[in-house]
Amino acid sequence: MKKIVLLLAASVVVSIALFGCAQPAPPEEKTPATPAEAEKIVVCALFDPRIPVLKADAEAIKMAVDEINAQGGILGKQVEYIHEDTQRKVDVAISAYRSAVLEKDCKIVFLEGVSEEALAIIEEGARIFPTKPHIVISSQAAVGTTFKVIEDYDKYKFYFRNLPPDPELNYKVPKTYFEFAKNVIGAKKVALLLEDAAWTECARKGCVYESKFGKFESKPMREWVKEEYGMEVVYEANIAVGEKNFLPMLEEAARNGAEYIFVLSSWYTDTITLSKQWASSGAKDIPISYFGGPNQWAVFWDLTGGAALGTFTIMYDTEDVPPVTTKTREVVKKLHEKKLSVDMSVHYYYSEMYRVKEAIERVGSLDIDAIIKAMEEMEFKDHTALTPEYNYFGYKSALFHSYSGGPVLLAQFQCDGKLVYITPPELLEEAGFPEEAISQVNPDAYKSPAELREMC
Amino acid sequence: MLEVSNLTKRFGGVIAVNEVSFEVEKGEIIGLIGPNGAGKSTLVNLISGFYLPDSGKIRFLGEDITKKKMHERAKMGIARTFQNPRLISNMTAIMNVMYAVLGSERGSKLSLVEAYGEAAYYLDIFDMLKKRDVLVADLPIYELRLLELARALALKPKILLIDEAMAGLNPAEAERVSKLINRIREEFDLTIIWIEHVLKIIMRSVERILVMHYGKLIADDTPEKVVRMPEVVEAYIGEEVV
Amino acid sequence: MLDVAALIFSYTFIFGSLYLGIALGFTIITGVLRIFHLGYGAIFLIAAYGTWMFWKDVGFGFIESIVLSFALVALFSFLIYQVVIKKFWEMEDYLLAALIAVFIIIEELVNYAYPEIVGVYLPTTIIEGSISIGPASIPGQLAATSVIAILMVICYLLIFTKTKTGLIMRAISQDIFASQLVGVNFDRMFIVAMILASLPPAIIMLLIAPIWALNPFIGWPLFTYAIVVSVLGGLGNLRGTIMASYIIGFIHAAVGFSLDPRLMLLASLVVVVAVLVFRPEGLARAETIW
Amino acid sequence: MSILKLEPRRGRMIIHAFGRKYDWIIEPRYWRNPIIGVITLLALPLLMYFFATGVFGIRPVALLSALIFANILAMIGTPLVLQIIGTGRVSFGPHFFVAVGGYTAALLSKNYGFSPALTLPASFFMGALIGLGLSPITIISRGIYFVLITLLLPFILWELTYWRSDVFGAETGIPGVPLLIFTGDVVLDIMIYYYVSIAMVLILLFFTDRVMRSRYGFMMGVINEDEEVALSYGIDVAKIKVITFTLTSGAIAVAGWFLAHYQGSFTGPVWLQPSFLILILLTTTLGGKGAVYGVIASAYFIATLREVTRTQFGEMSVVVLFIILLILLYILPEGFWGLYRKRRYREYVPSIRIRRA
Repeated sequence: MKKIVLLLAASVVVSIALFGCAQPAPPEEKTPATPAEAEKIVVCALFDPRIPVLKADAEAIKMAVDEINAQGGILGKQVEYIHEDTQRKVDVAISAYRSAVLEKDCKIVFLEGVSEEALAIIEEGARIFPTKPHIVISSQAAVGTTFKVIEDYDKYKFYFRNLPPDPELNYKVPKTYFEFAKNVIGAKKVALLLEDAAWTECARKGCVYESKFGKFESKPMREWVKEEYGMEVVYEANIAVGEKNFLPMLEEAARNGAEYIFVLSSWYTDTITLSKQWASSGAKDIPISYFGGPNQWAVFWDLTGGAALGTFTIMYDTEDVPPVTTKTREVVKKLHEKKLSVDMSVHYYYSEMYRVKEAIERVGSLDIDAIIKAMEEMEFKDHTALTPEYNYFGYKSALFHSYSGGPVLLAQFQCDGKLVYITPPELLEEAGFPEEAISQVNPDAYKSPAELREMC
Repeated sequence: MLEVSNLTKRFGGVIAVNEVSFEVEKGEIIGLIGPNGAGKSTLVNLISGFYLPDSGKIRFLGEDITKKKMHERAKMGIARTFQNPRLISNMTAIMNVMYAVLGSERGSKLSLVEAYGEAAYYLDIFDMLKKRDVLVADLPIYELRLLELARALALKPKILLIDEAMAGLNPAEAERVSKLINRIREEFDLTIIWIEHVLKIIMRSVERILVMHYGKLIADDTPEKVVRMPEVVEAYIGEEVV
Repeated sequence: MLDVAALIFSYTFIFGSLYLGIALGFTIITGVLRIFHLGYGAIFLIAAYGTWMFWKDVGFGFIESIVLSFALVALFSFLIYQVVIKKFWEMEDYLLAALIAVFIIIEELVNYAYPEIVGVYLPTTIIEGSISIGPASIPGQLAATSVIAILMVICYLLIFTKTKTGLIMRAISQDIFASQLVGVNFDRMFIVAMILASLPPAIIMLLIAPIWALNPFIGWPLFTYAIVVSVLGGLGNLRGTIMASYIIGFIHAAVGFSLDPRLMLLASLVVVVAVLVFRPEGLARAETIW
Repeated sequence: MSILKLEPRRGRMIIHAFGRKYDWIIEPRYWRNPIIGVITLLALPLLMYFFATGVFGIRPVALLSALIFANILAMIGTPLVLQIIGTGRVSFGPHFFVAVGGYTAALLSKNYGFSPALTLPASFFMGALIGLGLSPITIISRGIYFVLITLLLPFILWELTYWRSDVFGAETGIPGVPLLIFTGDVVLDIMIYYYVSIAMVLILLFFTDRVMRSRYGFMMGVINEDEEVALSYGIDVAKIKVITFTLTSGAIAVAGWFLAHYQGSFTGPVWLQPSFLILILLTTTLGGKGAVYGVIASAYFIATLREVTRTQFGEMSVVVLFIILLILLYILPEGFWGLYRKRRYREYVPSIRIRRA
């Protein structure tokens, strides 16, 4: 048997040597060619097109790229858009990502916001970055990745996020809902249904993070809701990922006398089922509100067969959405023409492409380090879903390479699925939303689910 | 050598084996007969350890084996054949003997090659060596019976439980099998308990006969005496009527 | 305290009947054919999206569409039997792999034709709003579903105990070899069983459409319920399935209302595995259909 | 005196080499020629690198990454086949042990600073320990029930990873696992990973092959065919089952170890999904009845096919992949191994079976 082992070892060594000789050739051929040719800037989008929201994200990026090319590209260079299917599998995503950066010469990689993938890609990116500098932008939400950039900036500085991550997402964004619940609904007792996933940890348990830049602390939602809004949390439950059975939570919320139900959801939580069950449960008269998920689409009304009547949610998917910037409505319209639904992440990905464009133009070259610096320092005013005041902090902040959170546009499904924007205008004013947007929200248009059921 | 005392086994409400006791001396060849459903196969299954008895004791070579597991009993030298030949049909003839060689007490020290050699020896005894590479699925029933015996012998048993060696054979084949059984008994110094439904041959081949009826042992004597016992005759008449 | 008890009691009934309805077809297939139908989840998809297709894309009336979708489901079951099950009858590893491949292909095709964004919805509501039972309230549609699930079980029991076909199926489920001797036409029996078994999931799917989301990936979670229930009950035994459905229903109701809804599925999985360790053949301990 | 002398006999080959004698039974067992197999395996990526890339629009790095995944599938499939044969039960929970190994490696290196060299035995032992704990079910539960218990195990662990997200990190998993290889040149890294993974597969294959050809392998075959016959002929079925299940569970857990140190993080929910199980299942099934060599062929085939369909068929890629695999199930009744092995009736190939009772 020794002989076989020996032979094995020998062939491995020989093959490594052979392969080692053969392998490095292709990248070397390309590397010197890049600056000389320098005709295209390659943008890669790693999205699974089978999932409507991810398909819309990718299409939004493509749309932005097309627009930029129509306007003459970036620095006079055309932008090439490459779509890679990840099949939402980590191993596939990694191989697609490697291929995109190492072989297709991607400078900017957009990645779908599936946490499992983002996490693996970040680790992989840290390996690739020294060889092939590039930027990765993803809407992944968990706090873990933020802290990677904070803790080890040099290693992970290529990673950007295009939305306010946890804990901002778990605190500053939901505040809009509780402001509304307190002032408009007048709720004193609330029920919290929190998705049980890593990105909601700060909301469920509270969290403390120590970094070299200082300590960050976030109280659990039930505590800050009481302290800041004086509302008592009478029922709190965690929603298991993939849960289809919401009746115990809804009935318990009703039994405990909740006057308002807040659901911290993402695509992991089936808010369609939740709405359908809510509408025929004992909790149907309690106002219920959602965060992320299919409820951010106008088509949510059809998906629930009208059971969404009276629910409210973050909403940027109608052509009469209050214009955060001049482009907001235009983007929604164009994407609707392509039969896509526009949730917040679609806006984020679309705008990020323009932000990258602006950063490259500031730098004047494709020097990735300089572009990263520019993206950190610049203030980008053209976001279609975030106000100009949302900006990047310097890298000493706990929110590095991510947006900070703030008020969002809430809308309620009323008769026949008509969406009414109900965010209190004071909040938008404080956050610096443009006058035109503020004038188009009206909390008084809110009606309780029972009222709506009478009316429609 | 083998001592069975008050053995009882129930399946649901049916008592398959009811308070059966008997002893087997070394070197004996015993026939076990009885009508269908008399509990013969159950008794074999109890001795070989396939079932555990509800009550009663089994002693083998002076040792209480009532609670012993099937493979331990096999290693001690209790071999059996099956009523419907139960061989591994995906394997060749010789492989079916090989695992019995490996499972025997000395088998734990044998390599596969040595086991192969021994298996060939046992096949040869039954004149099956030329068929060693034939898949069991392709063998006729007569050769399956032989193969079962070869496999049982490969375990180097002290006692051999034969559960119907004649079923499905024509008279000439049955005769040959019966001769072979007597031959191996002498050659390997075996003790044999032989269950049979066909009475003619067994009467000639064995020295002592146990008769079971409805789970009970109703007779234990020489063949000549047994056939004259009224209980036995009655039991078999009942059988024939059915 | 009393209201919690009322809730647990009524939801044990509601959930139990629902799971019974979901698992009924699966149990019949396992009981009669003695195979593990990994493609069962596809039936839910075909029922829901078939109805939508005939209704919206082909342009039939809603009721006609439902009838046509049932025909489609029956056709699917027939084809699965003829093309997959018959072919791999003796090779169970191939059978399982092929069935699961069919399931995935159908899931992906449905997703390609009707991604979630299409907004598929079936107006199959029988009872709107909720019904109050003392301090507890239950969705009317679920109450209707429960009653229909129980009626279906009764129907199937009558089939298995009163009709000739049913008796033959029971015989097959008891001993496939013995019934072979009696000269049963297996193919025909198995096809009938496959088609009979495909109706309950189709009916349940349409009934729960108003209270569950319809998306192309709904097959898995429903199939998971079917597996958990029939494993606990003892595969292919209706008595066991009935017992197991209500046990799982009780676990979900009790854990959901008095402990933590987060742990509903975990609790039932742990109970199932624990029971299987002590009763490896499930609650019924019998491999017959009834 | 010659160093190597071959002495063909009927049914076996006696090899005199280095003054020692080896016998290979050709007779009832498998066709074998490990050296040719190994060389094919090592040369395959090179061949594909030069000929296949570009043909289907695959780039070398993407292909290499896919082949690393093929090796991971093979790392799971090889011991799984051994487990199926040795226990006579088809397990639907191999990915459970992958996750056990991955979490062990990730948690130990993150919380206690273990190096990959230390987490390797730890993962193996953890997998083996849990395998040992679960091994009674290989004895008490039969047929489909065993399939179903093992199918439920990953679901339970999946639920646990979300429930105790403070420990397991739910969907974000456990980051910061030290990398196995880090040279600074990422392409070189990928290549070394490829050869490390293939070395692991070959080591596993070597052990599996030895076991399958030993007396134990033969007895495992008997158990796989008919447990009662095995018992009545003196084979200690329970012992062999427990040992097989324990050791193979440990071996499967090593695949999890590799995943954790290859990706620098371990995210259980990714690997505990049924979709991963389906790939493993198809790998072993298409590999051919119980043939460990076939598993490697099918792992390579499936991983490459997945990459080809992904780049060629867009949104329909998964449908096309599974249709091709389904067709293969029809036209290859004995899997890839059946194409290759000599079609001689006297060969014994253990067949994987799920018994109905």
